[in-house]
Amino acid sequence: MIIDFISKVFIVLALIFMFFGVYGIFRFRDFYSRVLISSKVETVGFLTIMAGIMLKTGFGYSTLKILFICLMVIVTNPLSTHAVARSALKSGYKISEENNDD
Amino acid sequence: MGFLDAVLIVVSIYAAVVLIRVVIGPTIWDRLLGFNMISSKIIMSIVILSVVTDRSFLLDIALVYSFLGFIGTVLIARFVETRGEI
Amino acid sequence: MIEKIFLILMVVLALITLNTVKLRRAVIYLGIFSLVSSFVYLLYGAPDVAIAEAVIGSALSTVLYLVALKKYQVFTIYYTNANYNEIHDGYIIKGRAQILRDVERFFLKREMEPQIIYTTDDCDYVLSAKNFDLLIHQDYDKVKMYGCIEDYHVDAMQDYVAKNPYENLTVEFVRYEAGDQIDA
Amino acid sequence: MKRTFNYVVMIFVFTAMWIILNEKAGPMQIISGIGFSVLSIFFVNYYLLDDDYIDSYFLNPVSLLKYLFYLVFQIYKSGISAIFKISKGESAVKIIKYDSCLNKELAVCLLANAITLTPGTVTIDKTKNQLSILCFQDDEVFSSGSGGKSCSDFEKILRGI
Repeated sequence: MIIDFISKVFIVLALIFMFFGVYGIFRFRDFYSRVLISSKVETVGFLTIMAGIMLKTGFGYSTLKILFICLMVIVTNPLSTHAVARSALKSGYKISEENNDD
Repeated sequence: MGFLDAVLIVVSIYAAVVLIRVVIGPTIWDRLLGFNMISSKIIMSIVILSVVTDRSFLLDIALVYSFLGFIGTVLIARFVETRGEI
Repeated sequence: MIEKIFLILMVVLALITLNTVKLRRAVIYLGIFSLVSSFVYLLYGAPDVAIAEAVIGSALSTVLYLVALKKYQVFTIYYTNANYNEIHDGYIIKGRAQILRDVERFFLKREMEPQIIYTTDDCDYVLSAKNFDLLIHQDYDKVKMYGCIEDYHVDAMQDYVAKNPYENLTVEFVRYEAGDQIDA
Repeated sequence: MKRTFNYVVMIFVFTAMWIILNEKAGPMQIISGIGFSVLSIFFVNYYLLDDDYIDSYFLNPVSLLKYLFYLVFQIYKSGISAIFKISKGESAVKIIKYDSCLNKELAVCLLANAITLTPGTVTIDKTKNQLSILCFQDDEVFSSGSGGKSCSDFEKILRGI
């Protein structure tokens, strides 16, 4: 009972994290800020939601599988973000951030 | 409708909102960023779906996804960087 | 409920993919489309079809489309502005310099893929350091275009601008020798 | 002797993965798992990589676990600070150079991975053991250590790998 409640708290917390990640890619007016913030808050949300689901299902083979998925995402997610940021920087894309007196 | 069903709907609404950035994003790199985010949200919803319907073999598909979305993003990013030579 | 959201997403993505002019954008939209569609297959209880769709649609067809796009020539255009505070996100989305829109339409008509890169770097720095096909430098209503002297696409562009001149813009072409850029 | 021990650890890890993916721990699964892991190690040794990769790419499992726990703690710490940045909406970025005091190739790559994984910093480039990092204008996390010889906590843990 108490474990069920804790897992619900975890999942709601993850949804709040992910909301900030989605809000961040509309809030910032500069590509490099977006790539810094948004897709990483994503990782925090992912880990939290997986922790909540692992608590909910209890210990078993599926828990270990979800742990394996988490490990995979920890390895591959930074690589894709790095590829996108490096590709933009090497091509020379650079804009100034939007002024407030627009 | 249980708690996890509601979570699934919220995650899919997030994916739909990220799609707006993919469509209006001024450059191609914004679109790639959105692609990355949507693919991680799809992985999330597959895991939740496997818990909701109690079918644990769906987790294998999530595992395959976490490899493939990454390969697509890296290939397109390298393609754009080197002007057409992968 | 959940099926409805993803089905609507699929329809929207398919329409966007059909309507876009630039091919590399279409590849990205198709990747998202195949991700969403294989999740829909999962929802209707077909995990074997879903795994095939994930492998083929997301990885294999992306590679195939990119290899096909290699044949399609990419034309790199750098855009710099003298008062560089003007180049920001909102400007790129709505404003867009008129000259850029015309250049883009011109190259799309000649079946080439224009890739426009906005930068706030100095014009001279881009000239010396970057590898480009066409550099557009705008100073209010004076526009300078730098292009290689052997590039016949830039010749065609010059003819096009000479035929339909602008009323409020003065366009000037600067051509350089090919050897100057390579060692930089 | 050490080489044989490394092979035994690898076979153990691969068999554990095989059992997890099969969701069953009978004798049939254990035997086939050991067989497949020996086969895959043999295949990699002969066709894919050089012969001495196992010495340079072997990770110590204990320090790897320690590293993972510290990494998760660090991710949450900077994730919460990233939320404040999002609500404030500041957006100036800069690129700094960071000289790490690690000299193993794999450890530098793991450090770059960890830097990209924590919110607020993205690794752009790597030459030898110098990393180019994209971060916010007013971040002081890594810029203080760039001049001196001081190691961050990450590097202290990564040295044991």
